[in-house]
Amino acid sequence: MALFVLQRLAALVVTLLVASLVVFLVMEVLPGDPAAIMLGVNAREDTLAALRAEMGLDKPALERYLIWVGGLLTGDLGRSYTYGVTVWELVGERIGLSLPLALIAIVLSTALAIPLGVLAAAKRNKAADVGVMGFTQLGIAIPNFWFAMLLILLFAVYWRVLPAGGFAGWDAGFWPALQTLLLPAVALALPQAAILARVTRSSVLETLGEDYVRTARAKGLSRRAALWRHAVRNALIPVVTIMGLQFSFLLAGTIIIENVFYLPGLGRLIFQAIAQRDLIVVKDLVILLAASVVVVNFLVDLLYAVLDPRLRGARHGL
Amino acid sequence: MTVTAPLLRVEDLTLDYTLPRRRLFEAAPRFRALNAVSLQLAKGESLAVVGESGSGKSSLARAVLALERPTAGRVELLGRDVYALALGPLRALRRHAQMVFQDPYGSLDPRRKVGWIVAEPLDALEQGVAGDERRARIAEVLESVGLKARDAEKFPHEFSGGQRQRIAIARALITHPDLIVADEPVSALDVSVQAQVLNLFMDLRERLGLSYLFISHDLAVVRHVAERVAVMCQGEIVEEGMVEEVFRRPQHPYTRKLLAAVPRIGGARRGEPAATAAP
Amino acid sequence: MTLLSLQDLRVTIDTPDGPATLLDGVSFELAAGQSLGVVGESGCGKSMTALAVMGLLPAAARAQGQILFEGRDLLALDEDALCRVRGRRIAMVFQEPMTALNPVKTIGDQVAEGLRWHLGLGRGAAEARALTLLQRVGLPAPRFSPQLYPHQLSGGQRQRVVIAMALACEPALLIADEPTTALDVTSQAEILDLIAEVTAELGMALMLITHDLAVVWQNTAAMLVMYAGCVVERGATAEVFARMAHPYTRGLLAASPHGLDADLPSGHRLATIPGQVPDPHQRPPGCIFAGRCRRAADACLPRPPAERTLVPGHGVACLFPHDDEAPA
Amino acid sequence: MIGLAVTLVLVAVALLSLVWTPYPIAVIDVPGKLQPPSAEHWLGTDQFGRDVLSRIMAGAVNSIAVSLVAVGIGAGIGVPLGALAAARRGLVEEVVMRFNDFTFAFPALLSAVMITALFGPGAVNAIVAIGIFNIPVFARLTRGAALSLWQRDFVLAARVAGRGRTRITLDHILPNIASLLIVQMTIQFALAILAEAGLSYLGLGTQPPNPSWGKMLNEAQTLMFLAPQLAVFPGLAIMITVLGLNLLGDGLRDLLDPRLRRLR
Repeated sequence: MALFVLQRLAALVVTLLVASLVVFLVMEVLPGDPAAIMLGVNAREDTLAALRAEMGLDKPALERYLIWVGGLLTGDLGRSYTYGVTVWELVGERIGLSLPLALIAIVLSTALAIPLGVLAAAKRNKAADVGVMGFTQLGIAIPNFWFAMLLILLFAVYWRVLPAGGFAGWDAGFWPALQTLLLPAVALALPQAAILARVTRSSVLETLGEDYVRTARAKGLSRRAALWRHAVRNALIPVVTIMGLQFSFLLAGTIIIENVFYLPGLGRLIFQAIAQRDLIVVKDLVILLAASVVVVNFLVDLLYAVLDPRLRGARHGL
Repeated sequence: MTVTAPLLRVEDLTLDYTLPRRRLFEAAPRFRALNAVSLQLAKGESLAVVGESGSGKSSLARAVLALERPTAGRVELLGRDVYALALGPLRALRRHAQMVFQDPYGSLDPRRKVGWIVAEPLDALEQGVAGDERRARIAEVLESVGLKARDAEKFPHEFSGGQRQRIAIARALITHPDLIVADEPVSALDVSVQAQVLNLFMDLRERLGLSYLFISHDLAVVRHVAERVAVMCQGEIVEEGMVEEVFRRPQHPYTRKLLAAVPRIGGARRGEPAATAAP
Repeated sequence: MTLLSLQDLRVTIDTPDGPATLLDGVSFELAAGQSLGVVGESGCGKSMTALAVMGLLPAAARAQGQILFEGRDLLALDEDALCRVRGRRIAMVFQEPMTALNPVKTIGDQVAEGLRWHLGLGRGAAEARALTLLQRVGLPAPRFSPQLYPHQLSGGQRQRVVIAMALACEPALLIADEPTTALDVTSQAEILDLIAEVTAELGMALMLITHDLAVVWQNTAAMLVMYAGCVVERGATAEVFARMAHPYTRGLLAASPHGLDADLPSGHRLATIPGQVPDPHQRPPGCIFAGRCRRAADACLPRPPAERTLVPGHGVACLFPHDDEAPA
Repeated sequence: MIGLAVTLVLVAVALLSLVWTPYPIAVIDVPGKLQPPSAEHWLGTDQFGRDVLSRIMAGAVNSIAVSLVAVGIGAGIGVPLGALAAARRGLVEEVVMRFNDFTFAFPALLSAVMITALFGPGAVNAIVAIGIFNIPVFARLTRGAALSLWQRDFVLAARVAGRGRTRITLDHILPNIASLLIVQMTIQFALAILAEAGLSYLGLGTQPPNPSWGKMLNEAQTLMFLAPQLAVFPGLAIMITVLGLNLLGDGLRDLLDPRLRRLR
């Protein structure tokens, strides 16, 4: 087991390093003179020079890269030009919104998708199955930002039950803050739930066809017992990997949804940073988000080994 | 090729597989599939290799056909060291040795017509042959295994297990090889179909003077296709000799254990005292 | 009392190209503690018969006729009642040990599961019982701890675990569907020994399904020969092997390579059975084997031949059975 | 095959719009703005009085073009990479897989963000961003399917016949995974359309004046209270397109590879 973890950890570190290298190249080296891009072409020479000095552009690329990565590790991400505040503070404020939003979305989509997927597989080609497949077909086809707009139209415009956007902030009390996150979370969760339900269904269908489920039935277990005790447990293994992959889709979704609902989260921050050409913030956020995707996939790999003893590297056969 | 050299000579062949590492600092465990195996096969002569799964008989088949480079030892085909040859000369040598596999449903490419499949060795090893001559060669081998020339236009899924195995044999025959390595060619077939394919192997041997390296876990089958047998256990040949000799007076304890375990019609029976032996 | 009695069992299955008949009137009896061999080539319906008895036919299959077990018709039972019979009174061992066990559960759990399901044993009692069962099938702790996972065992060892699972509730009937086909000949011998021991010890009836005539000869008291969904010959194993009345049975014996008996002339060709098994969608009206039988005559074509009894206990479904001694 | 029908209609509309649209897509007619659906303007007009139906038709071209090229990039680079990784085990495979993990870390949106920051927004950015993210999907799929094929006997037979690795990949491996790839392409195509719509919604994709469904939705959002119907039609267009493609993918899967049908 230790070997398995170490191998995965090595892969993680390599991937992170390469990712940071690429981000640094794209964001600092390729554009030639980041300062010019940030201030626009007609900026006065002295302000340009001051910015360059502040960003340390005069040092050789490698040195800047090492400083930057050092900063990443110690949390010193440099100062945003437009906001005049360190990037770390910027992120600190906004993570309080994006993270819970993502978590609610994950919980919602998993809680909805896995039971639906299992139900559809158990009742293959019957009403329940056709219904679930129809729902998932739609769920995948509807773009989440359009779905969000429809939700706003329905809940905020007609029924005026939920706020159309904006974020009350956690200090305004738990429930009101949660309320503002409800619609966005549902909009985020729908496509993920649809994909997850389909994957769960086909995975459970596959395991239902396996010999050991027939063995369980031959042992006298009822159809339901064989499904839950044997089929579903094995079916979850591929489903977990898909959930790992879905996190990166969820990330992209968050950026869009935060803009639809005008929520001041990481997504909106990155979007505004582009508009203001604040390369420092964009660079740091991109690497942070990319790193989170890689780390989540690393955790999913570990969960994979926990679920499937064959990967646990238990003692070799007798 | 020197006339005197045997068709196939294998000297001290050793093959190790490296398994994924268990512990970080421990070297990767190595599994010795073949341990200093030596055997010889003259032209026209056939040798059967029997043994249980994991005895290394399939690894031997692959090593002999230059599919897996051994850790040590030599494989000589028609007097030439297979693993010392460059690609070109090795390709020329491949014409003389082809292979038949166990699973009739896995050994034919489902997306290709039978004609194309059977002609693949021809197209790869004898580039010059094309057009009518190629069609004639395909028809010839298909008929030689009891199929019809027009079957060349069909796809593998249109044939039964036994017929597919005939197609695989036709593919092995098309370059007129001297040696056919057959890895459990009849084990996946029903008894009645097995009989037909075994008879085909016997006919081909007599008609074309072929040599077989016939691999099987079923001792009863061996007798029909080869005059000599080698018994393998854990990567080593523990006994080798004429089939009658080995089956009637097995020397090695493992061979004796193997022969005793095979249920025989008319032999001892379980659950009953010495039954009235049927004729 | 006959433990199991099949009367005119018929199984048809709906396929994309129309209904196909898999079993066409299979009938036989099996007394308690007796061993019955069911032999035939692939597609003859031997496994389908076993699945019918277990009530595990595929969804698209429909069964008619009667399967009387301990006095009750299994075909008439509802799913819950069947669940109380499966594993409790009838157990089954399958062909493919590599996939028959759940890869993510320990062998101890899988053996104990039957006990806890049927007998309601607590976790501790079930685990203890599982330990003795594994011991009984030749997998003694500590070398084979119940905490092991299937991927850590060889084919033969996994088949022993499946047998231990089958013995858990000491059923009256053990159905073994080609239990040793996927194993090496030495493991096959050990597993067949084990099956013989446990069935004798627990007085269990055994239904051994195989394609290998020699395995039937060696391990069963009575036998059935099946071809394309019908029983073509039945009787005491010694009787059937002595006479081999049905042309298909005799053809099967002639085709089996018994090259171990060394006194074969060189170049000896195996007798083969011409043609192929008829398509289950278009079954010929008359004798199912007529198309491939050298002894077939016009009389064989209109109706399937009724079963005739040559000698008490030895029946054959053929109008012109061989009546001479079976060849060696 | 509803999927096929929907997709064909869509492509027809897109091609038609290159040549003809009910109203010129760029003409601004401010007094005629925000009309509800009517006889002349089937789907009404937007805030600049432009005919919504024409703009949706034109938007189809953009959507399909971007997605087609993006999936082309993904498959074009991904499939050979995957086949290479399966054929040449060892170091090459490890390098390809690490490259895959790395590209997976950048969802389409993130890479779009980076590119936009550099080269400014535009359709090309969207194509490149979505394309890059598709590469690992195809590479991973191809490698997995190819690996299992390399174990098959008929590939071994080809090696015994003296065929080289590349020749075997072309003769045996690719034809046998073609059906799997086609099905995956339709699904990736649908995902690309969704991604393009997202990007253009954020303004990172196709830039005005040429219309894109995403951008139309973005503009519609500000007028949600005045003219809610504006937000409905572009979204419907996206949904129908993606639905059509997914159904087409399922249909192809049944047609080409019955074995996969069981998993539907």
